[in-house]
Amino acid sequence: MDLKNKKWTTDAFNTTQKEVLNQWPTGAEVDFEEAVKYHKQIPASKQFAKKMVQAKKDGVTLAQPRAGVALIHEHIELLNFLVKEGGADLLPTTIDSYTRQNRYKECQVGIDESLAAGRSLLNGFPAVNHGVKGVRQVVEQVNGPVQARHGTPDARLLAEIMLAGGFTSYEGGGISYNIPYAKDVSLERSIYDWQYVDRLVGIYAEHGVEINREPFGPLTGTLVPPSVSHAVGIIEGILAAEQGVKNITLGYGQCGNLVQDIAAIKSLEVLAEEYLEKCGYKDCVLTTVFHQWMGGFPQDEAQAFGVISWGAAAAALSGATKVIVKTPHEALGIPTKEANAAGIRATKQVLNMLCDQKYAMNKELEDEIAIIKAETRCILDKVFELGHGDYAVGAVRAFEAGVIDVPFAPSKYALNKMLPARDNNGAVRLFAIGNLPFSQDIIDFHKDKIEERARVEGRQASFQMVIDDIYAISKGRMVGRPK
Amino acid sequence: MDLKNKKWTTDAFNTTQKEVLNQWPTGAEVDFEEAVKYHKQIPASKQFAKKMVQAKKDGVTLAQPRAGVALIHEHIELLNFLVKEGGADLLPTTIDSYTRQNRYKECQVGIDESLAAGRSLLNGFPAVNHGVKGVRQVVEQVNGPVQARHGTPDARLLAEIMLAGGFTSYEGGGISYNIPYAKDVSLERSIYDWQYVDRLVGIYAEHGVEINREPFGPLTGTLVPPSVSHAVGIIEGILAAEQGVKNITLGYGQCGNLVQDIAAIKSLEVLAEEYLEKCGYKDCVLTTVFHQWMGGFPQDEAQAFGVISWGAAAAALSGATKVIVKTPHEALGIPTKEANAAGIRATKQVLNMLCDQKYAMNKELEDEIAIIKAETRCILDKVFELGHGDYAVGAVRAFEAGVIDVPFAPSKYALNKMLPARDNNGAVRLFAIGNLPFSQDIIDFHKDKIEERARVEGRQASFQMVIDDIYAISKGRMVGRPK
Amino acid sequence: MENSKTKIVLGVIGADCHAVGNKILNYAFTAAGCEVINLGVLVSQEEFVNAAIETNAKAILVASLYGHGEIDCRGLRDRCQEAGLGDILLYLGGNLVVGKADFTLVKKKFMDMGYDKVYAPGTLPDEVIDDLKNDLSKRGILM
Amino acid sequence: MENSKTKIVLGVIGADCHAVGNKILNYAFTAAGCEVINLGVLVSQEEFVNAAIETNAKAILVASLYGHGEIDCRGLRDRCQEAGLGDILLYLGGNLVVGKADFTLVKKKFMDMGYDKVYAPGTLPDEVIDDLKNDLSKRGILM
Ligand code: B12
Ligand code: B12
Repeated sequence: MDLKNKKWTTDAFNTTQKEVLNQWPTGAEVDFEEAVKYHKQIPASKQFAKKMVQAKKDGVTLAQPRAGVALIHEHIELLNFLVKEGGADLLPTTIDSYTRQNRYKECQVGIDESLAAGRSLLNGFPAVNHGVKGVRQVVEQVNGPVQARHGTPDARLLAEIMLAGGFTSYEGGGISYNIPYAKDVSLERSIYDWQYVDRLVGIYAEHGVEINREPFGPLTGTLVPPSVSHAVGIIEGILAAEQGVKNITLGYGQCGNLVQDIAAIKSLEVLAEEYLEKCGYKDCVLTTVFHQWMGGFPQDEAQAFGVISWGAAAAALSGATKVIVKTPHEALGIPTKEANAAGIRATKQVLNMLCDQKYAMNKELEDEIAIIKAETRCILDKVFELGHGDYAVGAVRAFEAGVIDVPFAPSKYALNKMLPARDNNGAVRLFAIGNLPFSQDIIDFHKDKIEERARVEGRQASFQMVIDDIYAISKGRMVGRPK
Repeated sequence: MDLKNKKWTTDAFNTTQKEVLNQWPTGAEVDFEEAVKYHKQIPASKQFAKKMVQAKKDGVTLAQPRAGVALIHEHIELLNFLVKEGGADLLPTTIDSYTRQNRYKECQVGIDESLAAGRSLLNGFPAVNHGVKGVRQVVEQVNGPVQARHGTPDARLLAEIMLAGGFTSYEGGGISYNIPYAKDVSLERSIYDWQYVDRLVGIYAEHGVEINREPFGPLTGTLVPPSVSHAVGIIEGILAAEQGVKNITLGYGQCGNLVQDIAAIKSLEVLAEEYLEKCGYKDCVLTTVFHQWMGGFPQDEAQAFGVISWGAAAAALSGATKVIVKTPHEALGIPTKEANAAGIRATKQVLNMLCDQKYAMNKELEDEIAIIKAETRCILDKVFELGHGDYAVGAVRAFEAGVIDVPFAPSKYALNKMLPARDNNGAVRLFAIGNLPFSQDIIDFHKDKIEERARVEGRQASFQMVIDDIYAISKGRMVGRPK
Repeated sequence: MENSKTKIVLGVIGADCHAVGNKILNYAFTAAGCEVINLGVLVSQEEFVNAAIETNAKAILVASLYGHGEIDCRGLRDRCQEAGLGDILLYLGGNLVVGKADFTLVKKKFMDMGYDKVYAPGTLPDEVIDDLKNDLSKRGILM
Repeated sequence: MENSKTKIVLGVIGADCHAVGNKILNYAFTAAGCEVINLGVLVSQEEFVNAAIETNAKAILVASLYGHGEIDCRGLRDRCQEAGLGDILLYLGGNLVVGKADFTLVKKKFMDMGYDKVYAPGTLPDEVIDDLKNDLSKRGILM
C-alpha cells in the first residue's frame, strides 16, 4: 500500500476488486457491466445526484431521514412510510454496526434473531448479507432516491454491492468514516480503501452513471468546530475528485449558534470550490448537507421537537441543499417509523415556512465566515505542506501531528489534544487549541471568546465547562452554564 | 357616556362601581380596602409586574401558556401541572366564552354540567361565577404569577372580582377585546368600559398595588399587519396610562417572516415609549409579548411542534419579554394539560438554546423597522387628528372611517375594507389598503410587494390569494402559492 | 317567482366570535351560486330560525368553533320543527366540543341532535358545497 | 501491597464506537478516586475479562449505546466465572436495546444475564459513583 492522492490505475483497481468481491459470498453477485445497464434504466426521479442538483438550482432545502432495519421487506415498508407519512424528499439506508465493522457473520446472527423475534435486532440494514439482489428489491420497491449511510472504515465490498444494487448515493470517506467510527484502523489504510470506493464511483461515472458522494460532515457530532469538519470534508472531496467522482455533497453538523451555522454552510461551499479548483478538478458539482444537532438529545419528545425544529430553521436559513433529520426518539433508541416520520414532518413544516426567507448578510455573519475560512485555510495549507503537495499523505501526517484533531474521537489515530467549548453566545470555539496550526490572531480570538464566557460565568475555563457543554442541549440549554 | 381620554373622577368611578358590583351576586364579595391588604401579602415571586420587569432587565424571554377549565380545583391542578411538567414561567387563567359575553347564567349551566360530566364543558374558567373566594383559591394554591386572559368587551365586573381575588395582571383593552371578540358592541361603549378597568388598576396603583396590564396584541390573529396592531396597542397603552396604569405589556402576534417579526417587536417598544412620552405619561414601565402564530394551525402534532418551535425562535430572536405558547392540539380543541405542557417544553427548549444569541442589525431589518414605524405613525397621527388631540375619541372615529381596520374582524364597527396578503418572502403586506391613512410611498411599497409575488406566482393578486394565505400554515406552508 | 338562487343561512352559534371561517364560507358559497344570508358570529338559535323563515332558505349552516357546541347546538332541530321549517337541511361544522376528540363519537352526538351533516375541524368549503348540491338535488332543488 | 486506588475496567462493548460517554465516565471515575483501566470503544468480552484479571479490578463497567446490547452483552458473567473472576461487580449502561423501550423490562432482561446494576439511558456519572462506593463497601472495600 503506497498511499498517494493519485487516480488508481486500472490494474491496481482490478487486482483489489477480486479480493474485495471474495470477502463474502454475495460479492459474487456483482457484475459491473450489468450494473451499469441497471443504473441506466433508473428513472431521474430516483437519481440522487439529479435531485440534489435540482434542489440547488431551485434554492430549496430537501429533507432526508436516517433509517434502516434488519430485514428487506420491513426496510422497504419503513422507507415508503417515511415518504408517505413523513414527506421525505430523499431516502437513506442506514447500515448496521456489524456490517460497518465487516463482521458479516454477526450480521447473520442479527438477521436470524430478527426473523425469530419479529423485530429488528440490528441497528441498520445489513446490505452485504442481503447482497445485490436484496439491495435491488429496496431500490425497486421504494419511492425515491436512496443513499447508503453507514460509518464503515473499509466500505469497499459494501460499495460494490450497493452500487451494483442500484444505489445512487454513497456516504462516507477515509477520514470521516474512520476517526469517529473506529479505534485502531490506521488512516493510511482507510484513506486507501476509500480511494477504492471513490475510484469505483469514478468508473461508474466514466460509464455514464452519476453517483452522488457525501463525506460525513459531523464527525463525532459533538462540538466539532466548523473549520475542522470543513478541512476534513474538503480533503475528502479532493481525494474523491481525483478518483473521478463528479457529484459531491459536503456536510456540516449543526453547532447551534445561528450565525456560526449559517457561516459554516456559506463558507463550506466557497472554500470547497476554491480548493477543488486550485487542485485542478474543474467539473465537480458541489452541494451541501446540514445535519440537525448530532450530539446528545433531550429525552423528552417535546423538547426534542424543539431541537429538531431549530435545526430545520438553521438549515433553511443557511441555504443548505439538504438537511438530515433527527427524531423525537433520538436520546432513547432507534426511532419507530412513526417517530421518524414525525421528525420529518416537523422539519418540513419549518423548511416550508422558511423557504422564501433569506438571512441577510451582516457584519457578524461576515466576521464568522471570515474566521471559519481563515481557520480552514490554516489547516488545509498545513496539510498540503506536510504532504509535500499531496493531500492524502498530508492528511495522515496531519492527524499524527494533531494538525487536524477531532474532539472525543474514539480512534487512536486522532491526537485528542484539542478541546472545544462554547463561547458566551453558544458558538463552538476552542478551549484547548492542541496542535491546530492556527495563526496567533486566531488563537487569541478563541482565547478571548472562552475567557469572555468564563468571566460571565464567574469561573475558570476547565474540562468541567466542556462536560457541561456536552450535556447542555440534552438538559434543555445550549451553553452549559454552572448552576 | 361622554367618552374622553381623561382620568375618571372619583365620583364617576364610584357611581359606576356600585352598578358593576350589582351585576351578579358575587360582586358583593368585593371589598377594596381588604383586597389591597390581600395584595400586599402576595410574595414578589407571584407578582406579574415584578417578574416582567426582571425579565426585561435580564434580557430573557419568559414562557406563558393559555389555560382555563370550568372548575376551581381542576383549574388549580392544571396550572400547577403546567409549571411542574411544562416549566411555565408565567401563568394564565383563560376565561370561558360565556363570561366574556357577560352571560353568567349560561356559565352556571356549564359549571353544573361539567360537575356532572366530570370534564370541563366550558372553554375557560368562569371567574365571575366562582367569585372572589374562588379566585383566591387559585391565587393561593398556584405556584407562580397569574394573569386573567379573556376577550371581554365589558370586563368591569370580571376585573373587580379577579383583582380583588389577587390577580396581578389583566389582559385586554377597549379596542382589542371588542373588535375581534364582538359583533355589535360599539367602540365608544367598550373603550369607556375599559377606562373603568384601567382606572381600577390605577386606583390599586395609587394604593401601592402594582397590576400589570396587557392590551391584546394579535387581534384576529390572522394576517394582521404589525402597524395595525401596534396602533391599537399604543392607543390602549395611552388610554391605560391616562387612568393611572403604570406597568404595561404590549403585544404582537407572529406573522411568520423572521425579519418582519423581529422588526415588529423592536419597533413596538420604541414607538410606544415615544408616544407615551409625547402624551406626558413618563413613569410607565413597558414590556413586550410575542404570540406564537395565532392563525389556523396544522392538525398534525409534529407539524404543530414545528410552528410552535419556530414561534419560540422568533420570540427569542426578537427579544420579547414573554412569549404566549401554542400547543400541539391547537387546530383541534382545547389542549389536554399534557399537550399544553408539551408546547411549553418545546418552546422553552428553543428559548433556552437561543437565550444567548442576538439577531444582528442589518439593512433589511432596518428597512422593515422603518416601514412599520412610518405606517404606525401615519395611523396614530391621523387618529390624533380625528380626535382633535383625544386618542379615545380619535379611535372611535378612526374605526368608523377605516383609518384603523382589522382584517376578518367580526365586529360591525370595523370597516373591513383593508385586506392583507403575504409578499413573496412571507411578510404580511396589504393587498387592499382600504382607508388606511398611508402616505403614497407606503401605498406603493405594498403594491410593489404584492405585485412581485403575483408575478412570481403567475397570477393576479385577488381574494383567492388571501384565502390561500389563510390556509397556508395549516397546510404546512407560509405563503399560499397556487398548486 | 322568487329569486332563482338557492338561499342558505350561515352563522356562528352561541357566544362564539370566530369570524375567519365564516367569511370564507360566505365567499365560497356565494361563488358557488348560493345566496348567503350571513348572520356572522354570536348568533342565537332564534336568529337562525327567524332568518330561515324570513328568506325561505333551504339550509342552515351552523358553525361552532370555540368548544361550547354541545351546549349551544342542541334543540335547534326542535325549534325548526316548531317554526314550521320541518326538515330544513341543518349542517354543522367547526371544533364542536371542548378538546381534541374522536370525531366519530362527536359526529354521532350531533347527528342524534338532528343535524343532517356534521363536519370535522378544518373541513374545506368544496366538500360542503358538493354535499349541499347533492342533498338539495335529492329534494329536487338545483343549486 | 498493591496500589491503594480501586481499579475498575471501563469500555464500550461490541462493534460500538460511541466514545463521548466513555470519556466522561473515565474522567468522572478518575476524579472520584478510582484507577480506571479504560479500554475505550469496540471492546470484546474477552478483552474486558483479560483486563480485569491483569489489573485485579474490582468492577467492570460495560457500556452499550448503539442498540446491539442484547447480542453483545450476554455471556459475560459466565466468562467472568470461568476466568475465576467469580462475582466481580458488573455494571451496564447506555442505550441497551434497539429502539425506545420500557426500561423496567430492559433492566430485568440484563439483570437476568448476571449484571449487578443496569442503568437507563442518559444516567449521570454521580449516580453510578455512589452506587459503586456502596456496593464496594458492602464487600469491605473503600473506594
Ligand atoms: C453522538 C452520537 C453518535 C456519534 C458518535 C461519535 C463517537 N464516536 O462518539 C456518531 C455520529 C458517530 C454516531 C454513530 C452511530 N450511532 Co449514535 N448517537 C449519538 C448520540 C446523538 C449522542 C451520544 C452521546 O455522545 N451522548 C453524550 C454522552 C455524554 O452520553 P451517553 O453516550 O448517553 O453516555 C452517558 C450515559 O448513557 C451513561 N452511560 C453510558 N454508558 C454507560 C455504562 C455504564 C456502566 C454506566 C453506569 C453508565 C453509562 O453515562 C454516560 C455519561 O453520562 C446518541 C443519541 C443521544 N443520546 O442523544 C446516538 C445513538 C446512541 N446512536 C445510535 C446509533 C444507532 C448509531 C449508529 C448505528 C448510526 C445510526 N444508525 O444512526 C452509529 C453507530 C456506529 C457504531 N459502530 O457504533 C442510537 C442507538 C440506538 C439504540 N440503542 O436503539 C442512538 C441512541 C440514536 C438513535 N436514537 O438512533 N452516533
Ligand atoms: C384565529 C383563532 C381565534 C381568533 C379569532 C378571531 C376572529 N374573531 O375570528 C381569536 C384569537 C380572537 C380567538 C379567540 C378564541 N378562541 Co380561537 N382559534 C383561532 C384558531 C387559531 C384559528 C381559527 C381560524 O380562523 N381558522 C381558519 C378558518 C379558515 O378555519 P375554521 O375556523 O376552522 O373554519 C373552517 C372549517 O372549520 C369549516 N367550518 C367551520 N365552521 C363550519 C360550519 C359548517 C356548517 C361547515 C360545513 C364547515 C365549517 O369551514 C371553515 C373554512 O374552511 C383556532 C385553532 C385552529 N383552527 O388552528 C382557535 C380555536 C378555534 N379557538 C379556540 C378557543 C377556545 C378560543 C377562545 C375561547 C380563547 C381561548 N380559550 O383560547 C376565544 C373564543 C372567544 C369567543 N367568544 O369565541 C379553540 C376552540 C377549542 C375547542 N373547540 O375545544 C381553538 C380550536 C384553539 C384551541 N385548540 O384551543 N381564536
